[in-house]
Amino acid sequence: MKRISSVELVRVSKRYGDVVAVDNLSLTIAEGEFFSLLGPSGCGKTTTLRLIGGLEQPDAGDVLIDGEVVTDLPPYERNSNIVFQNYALFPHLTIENNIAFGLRLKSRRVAEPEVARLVAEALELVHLEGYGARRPNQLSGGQQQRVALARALVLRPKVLLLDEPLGALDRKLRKAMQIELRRIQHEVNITFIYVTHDQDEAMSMSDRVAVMRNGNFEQLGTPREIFQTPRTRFVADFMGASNIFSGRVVALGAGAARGASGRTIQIETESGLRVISSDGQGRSAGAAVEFSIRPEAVQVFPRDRDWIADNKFEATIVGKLYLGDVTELEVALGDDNSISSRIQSSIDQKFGFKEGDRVSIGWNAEDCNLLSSGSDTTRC
Amino acid sequence: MKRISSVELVRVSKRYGDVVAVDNLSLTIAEGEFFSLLGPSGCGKTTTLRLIGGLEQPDAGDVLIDGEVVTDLPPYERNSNIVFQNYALFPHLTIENNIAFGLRLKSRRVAEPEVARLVAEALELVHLEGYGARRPNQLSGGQQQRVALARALVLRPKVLLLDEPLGALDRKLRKAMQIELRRIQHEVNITFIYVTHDQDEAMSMSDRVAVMRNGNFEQLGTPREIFQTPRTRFVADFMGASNIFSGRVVALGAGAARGASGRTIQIETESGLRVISSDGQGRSAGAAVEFSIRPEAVQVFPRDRDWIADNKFEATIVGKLYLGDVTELEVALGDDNSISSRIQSSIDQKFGFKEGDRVSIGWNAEDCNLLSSGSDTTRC
Amino acid sequence: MNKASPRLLSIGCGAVYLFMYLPLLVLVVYSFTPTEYGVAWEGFTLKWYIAVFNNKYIQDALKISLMIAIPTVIISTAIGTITAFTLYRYKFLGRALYQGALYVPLVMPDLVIGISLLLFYTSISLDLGILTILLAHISFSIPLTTLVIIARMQRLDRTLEDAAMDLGADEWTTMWKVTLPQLMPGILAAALLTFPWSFNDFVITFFVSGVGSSTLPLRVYSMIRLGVSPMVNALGTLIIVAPLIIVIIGTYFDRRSVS
Amino acid sequence: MNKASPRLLSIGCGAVYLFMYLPLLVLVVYSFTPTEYGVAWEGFTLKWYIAVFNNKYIQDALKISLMIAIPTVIISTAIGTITAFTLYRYKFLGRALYQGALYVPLVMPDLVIGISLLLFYTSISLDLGILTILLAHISFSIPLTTLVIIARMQRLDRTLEDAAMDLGADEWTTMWKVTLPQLMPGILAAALLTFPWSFNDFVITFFVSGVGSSTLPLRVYSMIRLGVSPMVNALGTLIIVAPLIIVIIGTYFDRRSVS
Repeated sequence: MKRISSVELVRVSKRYGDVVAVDNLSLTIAEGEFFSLLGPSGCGKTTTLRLIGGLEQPDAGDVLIDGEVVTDLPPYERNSNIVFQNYALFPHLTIENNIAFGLRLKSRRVAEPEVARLVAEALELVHLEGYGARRPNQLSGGQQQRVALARALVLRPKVLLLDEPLGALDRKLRKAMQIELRRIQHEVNITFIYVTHDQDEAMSMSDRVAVMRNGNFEQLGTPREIFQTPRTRFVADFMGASNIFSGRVVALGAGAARGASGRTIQIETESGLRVISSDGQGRSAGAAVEFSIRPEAVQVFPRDRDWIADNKFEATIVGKLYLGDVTELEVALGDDNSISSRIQSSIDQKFGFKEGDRVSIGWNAEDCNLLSSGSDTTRC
Repeated sequence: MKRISSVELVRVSKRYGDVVAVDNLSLTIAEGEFFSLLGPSGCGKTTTLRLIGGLEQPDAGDVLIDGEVVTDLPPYERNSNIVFQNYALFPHLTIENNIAFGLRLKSRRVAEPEVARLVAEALELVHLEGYGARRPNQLSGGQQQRVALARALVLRPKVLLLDEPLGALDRKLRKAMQIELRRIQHEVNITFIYVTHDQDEAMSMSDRVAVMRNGNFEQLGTPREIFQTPRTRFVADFMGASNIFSGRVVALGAGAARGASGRTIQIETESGLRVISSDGQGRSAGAAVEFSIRPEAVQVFPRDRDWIADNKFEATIVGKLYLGDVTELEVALGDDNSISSRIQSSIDQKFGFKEGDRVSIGWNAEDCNLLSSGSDTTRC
Repeated sequence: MNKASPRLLSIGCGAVYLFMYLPLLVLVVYSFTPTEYGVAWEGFTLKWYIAVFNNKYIQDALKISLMIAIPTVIISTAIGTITAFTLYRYKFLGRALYQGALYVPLVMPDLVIGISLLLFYTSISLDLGILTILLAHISFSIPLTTLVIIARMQRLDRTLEDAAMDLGADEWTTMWKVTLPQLMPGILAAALLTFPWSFNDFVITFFVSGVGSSTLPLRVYSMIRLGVSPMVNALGTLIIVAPLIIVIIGTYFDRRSVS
Repeated sequence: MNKASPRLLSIGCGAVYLFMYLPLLVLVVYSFTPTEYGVAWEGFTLKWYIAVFNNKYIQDALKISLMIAIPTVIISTAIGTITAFTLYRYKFLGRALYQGALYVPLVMPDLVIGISLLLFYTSISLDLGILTILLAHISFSIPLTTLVIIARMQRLDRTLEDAAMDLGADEWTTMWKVTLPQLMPGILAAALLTFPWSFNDFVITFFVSGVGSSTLPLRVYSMIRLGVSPMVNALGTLIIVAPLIIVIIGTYFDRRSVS
């Protein structure tokens, strides 16, 4: 079988002057996959997309689409299409002519009745029947977004590249478009590569997510892997696990952890907290260690209540944010440490927590997620 | 006692040409309250803020600050200060001189050593010690935001008006600033009036929230009241309770509802679903009725599982969004209805739900939130 | 400022406008007065306008002016478009210098430009006449057209070209189907600004024109040398009205290009 | 476009620049040649420059030019600032018309402006001289300064003024402490553009100047009437260099005002 992958990057690098935008990146994306490149601005995710689309040429390495090397092909000879962040609809053309733009080019030789049929089909796919005669500026942001999608999909590319396509939409519309994008991808069965800085967006739609930093991957995996077990401090922080501690392993196999897998270890943090963590295999006593705890894993109860957790501390509530279903508590542990906890609002209401309350907080050994020792050295 | 309220609006109206921005609005805000005006763009929230600050003059009605009528006073004679959405720092002045701007005006007659002391104090309040000599363009967005806050607070206004002050910040910083704003408000004990279109922001910080629409209030109450029991379709929709149904009361007191308060009623929706709702007092048989259900209240289980709920239906999963802690399922009920459910991701993982699965869904009578019959007629 | 200020300011503003436009108004008024050498109002007449329309010299001069202005507009707009495109799109050594150099002719005295052109044409033994006027006009119009089109280019959305190429259009197709249509309002504005620029020029044309190649401004000048007759006032009034119409059209296109 | 296109375009671009700037270069070169009436290069000399610097008439003319240009810059920039402020800040009937009217003098022939001013000054019996030149220059500079400052005003952040008033500053304090400092780059740019505008003017000055009030361009013109001497080339070269410096400074300030 000649075809092994939909898109492949082999040791691709791209510099702009002194800045390394993409740094020796390799990647294989399977056919029909919904793959997201996630990272803060400047991490190289958009450059990676443009390298695949041919709008940038790599300084080193190769780009393969559908098993063929396309590194030196211009964008108009590649079987990929981009949905741009600002939509990039042609303002001087109607919606119909925008969508027909690619079909009508001489290189494609599509007959005019066929063009009309394909355009109508594309408009139907994105639920914009009847909008063909309008101009882009007569459409709302969400509608323009869908036209951009239709314009790219009508050419039936092997791979669709989406550059933060929902960035300009408001929250409600963004949610609806996420469901819509999944539906369309299932319908057309094309590989989607999706660039975003929004972890919720990446998680909710993707089969796999690559978290990017400084032009390379910090972690690559399913949304669940990345959310539940971030491998580095950067990923943990970026995915919103705001509780990150540094410390040192002080004992191996110590403490009775509930439901813990692998070897438990005891850690003393820089501020003197003693914490039991599971999954400690391969860590040796005295070694420096970092771990993260998701706010959802941190439980909070009144001091007088009897309850069980591997790690329990006395603490003071210093901040409280009501978020609807859940309430976020900012809790001080001694002078230097503070930790975020997310509890169900019904629990918060039941106990009537308020700022200044002394409380008991805790989490289990399995909720400690140990991070790689050097957060920069991980490569996928 | 002369002083009854910090800010009071009495039947205030403001038009721009044909557009009514604020429509006969009355409002009383207590001293030291954190009050939010929440609504989509164009609902009149910013105009209301500018009317209080004196940057706009009402066409009718009166504005009172601290018990005194200030309707005709220009902004520079009012005891209120604004934190602008784009910060509005003076680019030609240093941070120090920006903060000292108000203090140094002749009308205030503050001696120079006192100015220096107050500026240093204000910088400390917002954690920007040592930044005084810089220019606004040398600071990050979050830092500029805090300078704007310091510049307003240094004048010790009776009321601080904040116009979407966190709108330009990224998500992580926004969360941190929400906690910071609450801290500062507790510290200075000034009335805060906060304008935003972000329901999370309004809910997390406010003592009370007013949801605005078309220049008047749609609902006014504590964050919890507005989130849990939206009174109108508009509020329910705006607060993200995406499941809204229309129907008709078919029976009174029917069905055994678990944990239900008040009288239960049975509703037949337009698409033929029969739903039991609590809190049905005052509704008569045959009356049209609308209700909302928060996605968190909708439970989903495999069909073969035995479980209890006041309202249970067979359904098909048509969409799934992984959001980290929670997973959102889009579920089809027959041909016309679809309903969103938010379940813990651990539950989703346990049952292995996927698109196309036939499932059993349900919710209790108390989770049906009955909306006012005419969604536009409610006035606070 | 107190309540009286806006009124004070608008009175001041009115005075400024009076100061700027009263002389033009006086010219227009005098063009309708019958007295030949007087400067006082002595009744209404259209005779100077009739004289203007019947004057063969003026007709010839108008023809020559148009024969120069129209090709100037076409050629310098075309060259300006290409120059702007080159300067804006390609990075090369000294590009900033090239772009800065465009401002030079705009702040140099016409007199020096006229002298240098005369000197140049003489030194390459080019006979003065309509050709030299045309060359001169094109040469001083190119900086204007280039700058106007560059200004428009800076507002161009580059991702539109990325999008076109991504959809399968090669570089030429992209330029014709996407870049040029976007640039059109700027090109039209440049053309509409160049027309009066060429049509009105007096000093430079004065130096590079030969015998029998008098443009309208040169003709007006020679009429004045024979004494300021109300016919000149009538001609002047007509010349005021023409660019007014062009300004209105030009502003319209420029507004459109902004929005 | 294929690989050869950028090279082709830059060659074309080079030709355009040669076409525009070669005449000026020729003028500069000839200013260093000793022959009086020839137009061929016959060795290097600075004698014409020495002659320029020793010529009392040129010195007097330069003094008069500066005596006119400097007050013109100051007065028209001040009036332009106030006019721009009034037009931009206050809504009144016909404001769009007022603003549009500013473009009119910019596309009207200098000749017509000159004639109308001459007619006007004569009709109010004003003696021609330095005063009439100054009034004329101010009157044709105001539209320029006003338009430049309005352009800057449009980029002004109105919430800065809201913020100042909210912090306790009344309208005047707000204007002095917030609005004017923001406007400064535009005001400076207007001043720097007005200077060559006034200094270089020939046609209008020609009409409204009296005996003994010759500006530098008028002096150059009378020197030419006596035959094109290389002294004119030297003077022309000097005049080319002066605005160059001003352009560079002006561009610098305009860049600053953008960023």
